[in-house]
Amino acid sequence: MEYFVNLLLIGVGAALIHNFVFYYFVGLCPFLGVSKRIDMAFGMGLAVTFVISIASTLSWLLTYYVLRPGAPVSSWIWSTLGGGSGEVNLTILSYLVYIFAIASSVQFVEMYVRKFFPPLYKSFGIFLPLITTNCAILFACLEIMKNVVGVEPAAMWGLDQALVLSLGGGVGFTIAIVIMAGIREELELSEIPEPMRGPGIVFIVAGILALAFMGFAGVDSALARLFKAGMS
Amino acid sequence: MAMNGPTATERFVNGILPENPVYRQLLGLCPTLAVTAAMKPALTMAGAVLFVLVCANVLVSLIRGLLKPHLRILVFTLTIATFVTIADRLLAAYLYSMSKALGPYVPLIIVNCIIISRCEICSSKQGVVTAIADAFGVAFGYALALLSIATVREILGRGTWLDIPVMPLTQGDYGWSVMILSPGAFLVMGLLLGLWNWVEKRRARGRLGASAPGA
Amino acid sequence: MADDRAVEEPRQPAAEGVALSEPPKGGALSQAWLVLVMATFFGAALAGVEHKLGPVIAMNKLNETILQVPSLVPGAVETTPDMESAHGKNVFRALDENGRLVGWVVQGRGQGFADRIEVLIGLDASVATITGLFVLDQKETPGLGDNITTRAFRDRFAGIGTDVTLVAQNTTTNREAGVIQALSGATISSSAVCTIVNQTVNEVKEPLAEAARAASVVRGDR
Amino acid sequence: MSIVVVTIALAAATLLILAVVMSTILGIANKSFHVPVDVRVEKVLAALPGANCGGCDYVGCSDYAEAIVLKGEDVTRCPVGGAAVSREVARIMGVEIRQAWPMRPVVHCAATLDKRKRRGDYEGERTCHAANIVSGVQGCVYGCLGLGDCVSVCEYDAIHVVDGLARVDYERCTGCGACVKACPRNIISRIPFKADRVLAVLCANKDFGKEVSDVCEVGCIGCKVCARVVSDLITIQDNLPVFDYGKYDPSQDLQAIVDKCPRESLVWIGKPTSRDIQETADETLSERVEADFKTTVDQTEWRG
Repeated sequence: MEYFVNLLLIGVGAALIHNFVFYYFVGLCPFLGVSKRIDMAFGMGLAVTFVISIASTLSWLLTYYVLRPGAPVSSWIWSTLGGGSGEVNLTILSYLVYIFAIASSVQFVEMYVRKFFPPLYKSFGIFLPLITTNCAILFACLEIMKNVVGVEPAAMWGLDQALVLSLGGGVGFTIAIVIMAGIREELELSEIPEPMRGPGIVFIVAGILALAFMGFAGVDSALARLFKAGMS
Repeated sequence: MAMNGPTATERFVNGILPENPVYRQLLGLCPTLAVTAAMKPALTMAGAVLFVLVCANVLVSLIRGLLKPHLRILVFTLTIATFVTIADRLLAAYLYSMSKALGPYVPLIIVNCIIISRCEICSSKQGVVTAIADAFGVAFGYALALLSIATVREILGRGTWLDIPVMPLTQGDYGWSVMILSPGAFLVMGLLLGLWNWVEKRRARGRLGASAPGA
Repeated sequence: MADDRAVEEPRQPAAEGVALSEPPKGGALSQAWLVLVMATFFGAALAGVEHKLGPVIAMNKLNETILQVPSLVPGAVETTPDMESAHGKNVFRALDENGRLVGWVVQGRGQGFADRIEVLIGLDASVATITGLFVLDQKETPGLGDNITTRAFRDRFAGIGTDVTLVAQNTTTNREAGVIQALSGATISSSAVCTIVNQTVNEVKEPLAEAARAASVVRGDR
Repeated sequence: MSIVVVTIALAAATLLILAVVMSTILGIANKSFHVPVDVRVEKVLAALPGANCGGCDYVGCSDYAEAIVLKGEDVTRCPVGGAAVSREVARIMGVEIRQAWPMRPVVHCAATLDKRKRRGDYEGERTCHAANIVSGVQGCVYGCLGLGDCVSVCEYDAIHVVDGLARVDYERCTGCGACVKACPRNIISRIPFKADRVLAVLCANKDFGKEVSDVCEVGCIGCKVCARVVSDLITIQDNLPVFDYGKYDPSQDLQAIVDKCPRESLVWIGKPTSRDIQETADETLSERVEADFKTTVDQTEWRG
């Protein structure tokens, strides 16, 4: 039970409280670029959620089994080669490996979907290449790395936590970009001072939305208390 | 295509204002907003971007003859990621507190479109000297944008500038906290962008007035 | 600017029949030789960088704690990391000028209002009282929650026994054992710190007290 | 063997293996998952940077490449690639770089006061907004009212009412769009000026031919002659020809349809040619037109 509460808190935290766009400012490029129409925004959100899940799964696997100090693969090679004291630490490669893994896997998925599921490709596959270099994806990988490398074994994240974080982050991104698209569709009809047109007003609106999202702060601790009370 | 492109000086000057990466091209916004709560992290970030931009531009410019068109982005990304890792480690080693304050935003330079766009536009086509000039110009333009936002946010949010108290009543409970928090970043960015556009328009009209006959 | 200028005689758009593309030919690997060479080179170079800078960074991380130890444990002048005494926790032994154990510094972490809070807790040698508190890392609301880093708040923890459970309350008068006066407007951040302290202290109390006894026994033998 | 050597070797090997595995998989996938597309799409895609930043307002480079080839989108939208990429794409597509196409307003009405029928006496406030609410000002409920709301909002003195009809001075106009917003009848729209002079439909009356000729001497009667001649460029919507300016090619000789038009709805607008200036030297616009515009108009100003 506590296990699920923990997962829930990670998910809610990533989706609402520490919303990727409004709290961490990651994924701003598509947030500004693809938020002109609600349907486009929704497709983008779905694609981000999908890619972020793939990327964090891959990066968790690579970090856990290859990169972190004392990871199974590297220590096996080290001991085969003669071994000795010390641990092989490949953490320094993590940024390179993540970006490599993200780019390649996304390209693969894109080609796959394009060949075998053309309708699906039309609706969300076209967003895939755009988000390979989206900071939200790399950011999720970095967050996961923060919770795998250099943490005591008890607190180390498993694949489940990594997945929940990325799903939460993706859902949060979708919420943010769809809200923004809805507002921008209305903005089209309103009188905006000349210099503020375009990105200017979008930033102002995003600021107000960020202010609103600050209201979610503390929801996780309240939820945690609620569940604890319910359990006892 | 036999074209030489802009000279080193032009590249340098263009990067700062006419093609300012943040205000003009709206590139690299994530770190721009995230690190500008105060001057010091903004300065550090600008320095890190300068380092990565110069190194990546030089290396790409050196190997530009070997690039295959369809693999060029992969090569750029590899190069950038490597230099970002080095920058990240250098910060952690010699400016530990700043490295902690910047957190994930240093590695996020990898996916910052500014650098990849400079590799694509300039250094994969032009020589090393031009590439360096370009890197400095764009990095200064970026720094200018970062510091302008950070100035507004730090002064309004904390009442200090580079940790020097500038606002009256900075003792005690001064603090327009929203300016330091994320909404402040969006609002200040939006308003500065508006200001930038307004000034641009004024200048454009000034030129127009001068050239229009007897208006 | 001249290059963007619209030329006077525009060409006719290519309107021939649509030709469809062929699958690409040639080995993917042989085309990617530059990528492979660069990947190898960069990998090696980065490992070299890490070899040079890694120790410095590790030192920085350690220093962050070690510099705080004298203010957290009265009488401490020297610090040694201790990874064995309480398994899985970052623990530091605080020693006085004679190398005698005068206290412990333990790293604790937990969820705050906004994000994770990391603290250093100073304990006396027998783990009977808290001697000090320092906030290593926090992202609480500026102006409200981030006041947990202030001296005034941290000092409220010093001198409290480890046998009571700490709670944060909005009182100024009530000085029951274990009641920490919460920061105004930041009750949750204050409670979070209390919870982290409670949890961490509970986890390390037994093993550290044990280790301290062992250390004094060794010292007694000498 | 020291741990340092092993770490360095392992780091290099890890990346190498990763690179080999990824490029092999992608290479195989690229062949077996190949979907045939227009070869020009692939060429354009190869020319684009592939940064997929979304700066072009399209969803990634491939979407933009498709838009260029299939929908005739502007080739200069890539902020990452800049002018060099635009040129390359333009070369592949065999089109002109259109970044410089300025958007300029067109008043979709060609009827001067004397060409309008059933005009009533309007004594109200002298603004189009007010007159637009009142019925019976003139027979045509689509056409220009000529009271100059657009004139008053123009900051560049580039639109004037001449003979009761708003006319744009394309030498002064910067394409800011203020007049487009000001017009209560929405008969001003902005079109891309691919040349100094472009052909435009100067009528906004959506009624059938009979009703149009009842209220106007020059308005379009929806006879579709123009659409029959250049069917790829003009479609008829609501009894009005509509240009697809995306396909508009300044080099195409369109004088034929202007000559065929039974009314005066297809009109060349823009900067006058020197021949026009000579021919119309003593007519309405003479005092405003100067023959040598190279000295008065610089490129930046013209672009807006």
